[in-house]
Amino acid sequence: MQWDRRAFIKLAVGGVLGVHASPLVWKLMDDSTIWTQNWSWVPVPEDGEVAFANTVSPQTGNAVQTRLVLGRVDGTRAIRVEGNPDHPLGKGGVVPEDSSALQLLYNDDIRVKTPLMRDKATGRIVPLSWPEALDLLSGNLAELVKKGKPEGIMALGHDPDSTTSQLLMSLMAALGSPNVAFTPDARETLALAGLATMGQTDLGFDLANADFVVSFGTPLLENFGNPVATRKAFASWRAYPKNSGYLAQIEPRASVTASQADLWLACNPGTEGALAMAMCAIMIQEGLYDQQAVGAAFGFEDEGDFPGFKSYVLKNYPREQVAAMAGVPLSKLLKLTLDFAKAKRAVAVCGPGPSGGPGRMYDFMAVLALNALKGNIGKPGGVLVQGELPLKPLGEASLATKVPPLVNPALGLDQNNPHAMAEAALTGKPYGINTLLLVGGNFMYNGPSAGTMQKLARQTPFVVAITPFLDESAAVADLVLPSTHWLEGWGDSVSPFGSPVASYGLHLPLIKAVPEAKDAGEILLSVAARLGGKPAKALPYKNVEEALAVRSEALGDFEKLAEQSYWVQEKPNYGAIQFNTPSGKFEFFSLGLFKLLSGRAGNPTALAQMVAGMGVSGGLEAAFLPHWEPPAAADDLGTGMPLLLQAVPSLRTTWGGDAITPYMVKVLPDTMLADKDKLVVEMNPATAHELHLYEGDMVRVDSTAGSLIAKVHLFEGASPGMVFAPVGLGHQAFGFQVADKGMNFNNAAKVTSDPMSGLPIWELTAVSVEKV
Amino acid sequence: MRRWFDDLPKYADDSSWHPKGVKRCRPEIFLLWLGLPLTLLAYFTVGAVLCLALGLNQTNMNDYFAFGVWIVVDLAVIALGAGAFFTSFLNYIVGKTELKPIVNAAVLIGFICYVGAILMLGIDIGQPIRGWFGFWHANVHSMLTEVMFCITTYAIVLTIELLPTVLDNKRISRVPEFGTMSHNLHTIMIVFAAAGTFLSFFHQGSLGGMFGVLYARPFAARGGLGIWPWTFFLFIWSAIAAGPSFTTMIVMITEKVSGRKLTTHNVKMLMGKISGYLLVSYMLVKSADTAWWVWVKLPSMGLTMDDMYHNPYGYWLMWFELGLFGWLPALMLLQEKVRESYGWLFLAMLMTCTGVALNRFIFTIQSLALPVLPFEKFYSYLPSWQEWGIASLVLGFGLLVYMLAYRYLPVFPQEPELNDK
Amino acid sequence: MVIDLDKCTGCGACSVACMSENNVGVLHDETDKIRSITWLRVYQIDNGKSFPDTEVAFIPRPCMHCQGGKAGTPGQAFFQEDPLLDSEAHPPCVSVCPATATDYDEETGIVSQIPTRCIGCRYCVAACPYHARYFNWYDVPWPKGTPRALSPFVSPRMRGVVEKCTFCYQRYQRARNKALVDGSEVGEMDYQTACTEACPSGAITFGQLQNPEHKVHKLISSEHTFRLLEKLHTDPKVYYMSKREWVRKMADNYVTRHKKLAQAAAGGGH
Amino acid sequence: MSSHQQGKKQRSRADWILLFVGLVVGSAFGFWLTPTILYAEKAQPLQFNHKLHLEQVSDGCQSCHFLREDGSFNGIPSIQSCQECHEADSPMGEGANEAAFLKYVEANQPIPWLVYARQPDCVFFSHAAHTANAGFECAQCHGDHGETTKLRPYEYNRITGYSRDIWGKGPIGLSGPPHRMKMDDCAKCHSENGVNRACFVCHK
Repeated sequence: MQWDRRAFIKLAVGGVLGVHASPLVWKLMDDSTIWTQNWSWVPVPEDGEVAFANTVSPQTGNAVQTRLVLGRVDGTRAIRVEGNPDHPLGKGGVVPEDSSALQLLYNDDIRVKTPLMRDKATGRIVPLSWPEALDLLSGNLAELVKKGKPEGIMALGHDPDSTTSQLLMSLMAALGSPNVAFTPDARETLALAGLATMGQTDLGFDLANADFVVSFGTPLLENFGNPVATRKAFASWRAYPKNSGYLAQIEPRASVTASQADLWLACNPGTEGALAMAMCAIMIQEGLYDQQAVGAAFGFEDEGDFPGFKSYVLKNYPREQVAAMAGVPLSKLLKLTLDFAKAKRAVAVCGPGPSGGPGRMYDFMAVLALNALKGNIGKPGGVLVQGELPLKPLGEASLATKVPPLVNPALGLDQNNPHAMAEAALTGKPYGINTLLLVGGNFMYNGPSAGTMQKLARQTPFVVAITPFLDESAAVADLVLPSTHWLEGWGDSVSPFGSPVASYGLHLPLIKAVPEAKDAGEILLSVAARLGGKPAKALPYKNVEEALAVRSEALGDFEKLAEQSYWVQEKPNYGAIQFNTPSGKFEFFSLGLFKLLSGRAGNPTALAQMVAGMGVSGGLEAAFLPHWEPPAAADDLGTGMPLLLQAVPSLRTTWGGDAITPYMVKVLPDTMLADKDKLVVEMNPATAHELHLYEGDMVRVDSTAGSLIAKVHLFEGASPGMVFAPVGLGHQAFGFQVADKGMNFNNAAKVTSDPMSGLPIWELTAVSVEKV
Repeated sequence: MRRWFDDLPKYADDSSWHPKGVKRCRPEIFLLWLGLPLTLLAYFTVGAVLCLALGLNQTNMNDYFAFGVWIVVDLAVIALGAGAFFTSFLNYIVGKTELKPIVNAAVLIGFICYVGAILMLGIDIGQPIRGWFGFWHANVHSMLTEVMFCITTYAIVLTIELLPTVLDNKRISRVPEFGTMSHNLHTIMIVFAAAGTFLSFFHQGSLGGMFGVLYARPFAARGGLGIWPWTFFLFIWSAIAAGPSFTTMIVMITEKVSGRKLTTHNVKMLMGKISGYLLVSYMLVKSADTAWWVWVKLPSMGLTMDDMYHNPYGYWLMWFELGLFGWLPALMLLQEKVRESYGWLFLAMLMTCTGVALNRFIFTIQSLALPVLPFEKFYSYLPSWQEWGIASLVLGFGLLVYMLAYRYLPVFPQEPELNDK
Repeated sequence: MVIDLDKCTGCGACSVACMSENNVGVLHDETDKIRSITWLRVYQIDNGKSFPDTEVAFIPRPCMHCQGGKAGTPGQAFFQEDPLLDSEAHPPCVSVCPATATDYDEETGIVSQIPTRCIGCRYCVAACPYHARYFNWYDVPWPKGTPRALSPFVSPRMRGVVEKCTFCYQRYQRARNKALVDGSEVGEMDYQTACTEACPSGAITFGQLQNPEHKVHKLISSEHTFRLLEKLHTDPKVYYMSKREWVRKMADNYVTRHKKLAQAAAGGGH
Repeated sequence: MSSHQQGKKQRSRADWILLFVGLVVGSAFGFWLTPTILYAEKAQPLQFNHKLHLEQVSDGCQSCHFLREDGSFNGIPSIQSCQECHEADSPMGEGANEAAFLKYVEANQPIPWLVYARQPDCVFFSHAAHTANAGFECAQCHGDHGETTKLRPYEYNRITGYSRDIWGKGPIGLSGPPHRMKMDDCAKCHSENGVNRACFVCHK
């Protein structure tokens, strides 16, 4: 044997073969494969016992349950938010916003974890302890009160009916500032219209029992009231083999509602109210109205000095003229009206516009008048008055909320229009603002004019944001206080818009993602306690739980209520309605409104001036009657702004409040967001052709309020002469999954005040569209 | 004083490794030539590292174009590499010994194509480390399983078939064991030729079957005529038609680049004739299949031909595949005159190969591009630079192996005699 | 599963509920729809008519869990006339998988997908005409803290593998566990998918198609019921209902179909 | 035959022996190295006497490891359930283990037990189906774990992080339960007993 190269090679080859004959190589191969099945960067969720806990989402008013996993090591985690199958309205259904809430809740990168302060000198953000933060805030408030300038405090909140907002109102009242406003909501408009015509604020539509529904521009099947309950009602009409309910939708776009409707009456933008009036006119002319119900009403026939609804409608809303003006075929309008009049349980529905704005009060009054002509008030499948929600008022707040005030700017700054309030503060007339308290609602994004709000924040010396998230409002704040997410803390919400029955929902701490966060209400209570004196007396509760227990006393045992988390009026109120109007009847002519305004004005001349100042175009004759006001945006048309911008609502986006979630972004169709996160706007091909625009072109949509950069999508279902843009996109916060996706509709929306109600509206905005 | 590099020319002198009786270029020129494949391989390496480390998001493939340029190249080179098995088959089994002068080249090219394809497939799958699941947990119903098994085993067969050529290297053959081995291998080569034919036949078919069995993808699903999936046979047929062309074409290119005659023109003409007759028969069957598909199969799925061709994947693809690069080269190759002319023969063969490669492109990309759901969007696809990098592996690897083989191995037995002067 | 398209409002609740049930991730750019993973995708279609006759509708598309053309194995099928002769189940995607990472469960009729077995060849993705199968082109970038919301009943996937709708099989497993402990059977309402539960319109009905006591059994005999791409003989287990003819027509290809209609439905086309 | 040729032949034979020697040495090396290189050991956070506990409880293994009402399985008991017997202020015995245990109780921290039988995340295993339905005894899969007086060191695979109990003790891994718990073992038993072998039965 020779030890040479060849011998060595043979030994080596043998060795290699030998190693392969052992399990080493094969096991290594197997294990490295198993390694790919267990990459350390792929999370492994911990198993555990499953439990369920009920709560009610304050964002949508829907009853949900969280599915909790009780992990031995990781503790209790919420893994799902599902519909609560026991809830009589939701029946287990859920909306995307709620079922994906955990994505925001658990995202450490976007939550406020401790109180934060912006260092005035350096602009740096520094963490504070809670006592420091509360001292800072209460010190600032106390100083303003001491200086005798409590009105320098402005507070903006979300949902005036929530306990948090009630506490906020009490605090502001105790401080002596009238400047509280809330996210504008169609509930206020319906309450005002109801008050003017029926003396009732809590109206609802009995959709589930109706067999004929005509909706005036409100996105019934996109986002209306409790979206789950509305869909359940809709689904009940779609029976087999024949539909059991008929849906007619009046609006300028082939929306989901329009498409799923049995009839889509495509009208010119903003003319829905005029069509309601024309339907009234046709019913009266054809004698198709409920003689008995109308006979029992006030203001139908002329009465003394007051013009009657009948003669006013017949004179001002002739069918041909309205049909032509609204751009709908008269035959269709006529058929719709006749079908409506003949249907057994027909109801006309008004509600928030596509942008989620509060809607137009006179349109609402016209729709209520149409229902009155149909004689469906208090009847199954008609307009109902909700049962009273037996909530105990929390101190002085009761005065502020029970009867929504008319908030027209002409009536002074004592109002509920955050936009008008911000504009007034910006001009410094009658005075400027020193401290801005943002309690939820993310006004810096939701606006309604995001630009105006941001300007206000920049101009205000001390901005405080109470928010669970590092959102757009936190970004402008000098002091950020971490509040709980609704799955983490105490709070409540009341009946959603248009619900036929009263309901109440609690939300309570089910899990804790941010240990430092406090309930927004509790922060207010702590501030009040620190301030002492009047505020401390006005807000005597230990914590929000106690305030909730006090408020909901009449609903039974609080612990039981909290476990169930909701209360719903058992049966709708059918039968005779008590009209709390001056006449004690349904008022086609609103005597209540007339009395209120003439009381303030003093004499008829001043009244006429006041009415004109409130933006009512029809003069004194029309001011107290349901009628149609042309949309303000129409005035801007033609001044280099040839198109009207309207929002596209969807449950895949949101209408303010909480932000859109990552999963919602994920399910956005490419008709809303496309091509690396670009906003998509819809235009009719004919309109686009006139502007030499093609599918996929990038454009700038300009209004006097601001602009949007977007991609054009040609959609046959879009009314010519209009641009439709999704609402709820374009956040600048909430992490990489949500931020910079499209653009914020509220940057371009021009906000005006609704005639008479004075609420902000931003349904239509005149814009120009230019290729970029 | 000797400097360290003074000896380099001596070491670099590799002439003792060159095949007997041939002349090869100087080592430094060869090194320069090597730069080309090495550059391509460097490009490949960049792409491969990116794809393996960051995932297949580095490509432009997506859920609609689940297969991309890699599969196209894979299918094309495997089809073109079919020259190996078919020439071996004709040479060893049918006994067409006239092909002997080109068999080595055919095997070499086949080897390059198959090994290149396997390497590329290793990157194409999302979990390369789990690649062996296809063997260990094989699903015997899957055409892809068949492809994986056959390609791998055939690559091994090709290696064995290539081995004698390697062992016949002037220096290697001096080792007595290798010499014996080479001799023994030569005598049993018919066994491997048979095995290779069997394996190759089936996986060429399986590759076609891969598309044919997609019965819910109307472009790919070809059936009727009593046999399903038809693509099984179409792919074999087209591969054996193009394979000889490709082999000959590469030989012709080598001749032009090296300036040396490598085989007699008769051999090339014979290869061309084989290609031509097979191509004509293939085109007949392919045309019949297309007609059946257009008039029977598609309407049964509620579709028409118009649904199948959207720009950029328009009708032009069909005319190019079936006409310009199908029937035309087929008819050209049938002409003795064409075959006699070096230039025309080359052109016809190039067109043949283009046609078959185009066919593989169409089956991969167009099958996937066509939305089946009537409300689906139509998308098109362009590979990313990383994908091209990986695809250039076949070329880089192929050039490298081919250049080394040409330089050191007796690939062309006729070369010494043809270049005697 | 039966989905009533006349009740569907395209709100995306099913899709979102599905993703939260099944630990689906969110990528940086989710507008890249051909790489975005949505087990249950809601397609929007329209009737292609011009204003004001335009109408849109929605088609939620989970995995169809095809029973397939009953073709047996492709191996056997070589010498068969067409894929419809054998009696075995043959979904388009299952037989193609080289690594047996997907199978058809004869007991439940559910087409599975095992990401840890998958080698990522994407052949099944190519085979599915419904685009119900999704490849993980990326590692999911879970933002800090969000893995806390992951369900332990579904294993999160790694990049480089295929995933798809499983009809929430984990819910069946849990229901079965409970039934085993109670000594009962898994009832119709004990096993419901996340999308079925979530749908606010109640447009989705889930149950055993062959069980005469289940609601779906009755629904599929309606004249308004149809399936997607029936002409391909994939034999899906997801049925749709609509009283609107144009919606029903949108489910399959028709030689006589007006071309423009199809193109308009594809979102304007390119 | 020339001597040159003969020498060559002998040489050749000796070389083949070398090849064989290499084969044996390489193979032995591989067998020796496999467990060493692949597995590491970790001690449990504290010791636990299963036998002792089993004597104290009334319901056997199920006293701590039971099926919940919803059919899911309560594997490792929570520290709260330990406290049903062990009280924080009155240690049971003097042992260092009890003291270590009480530290977890005081901090209300879960004990970071290392689970021998932990299957990977992609596995769905139903204890209900195997015990309540098929009537398995715990020991059929877990061996004599319940009879042990102390916890053996936890061995895990360095690459995959799996417990060695999954692969089994032997170098080739040819055993079955309770010494090994690979997929093949599950599949084998399922086929033998005619249980559904569809992927989703055991995978999630």
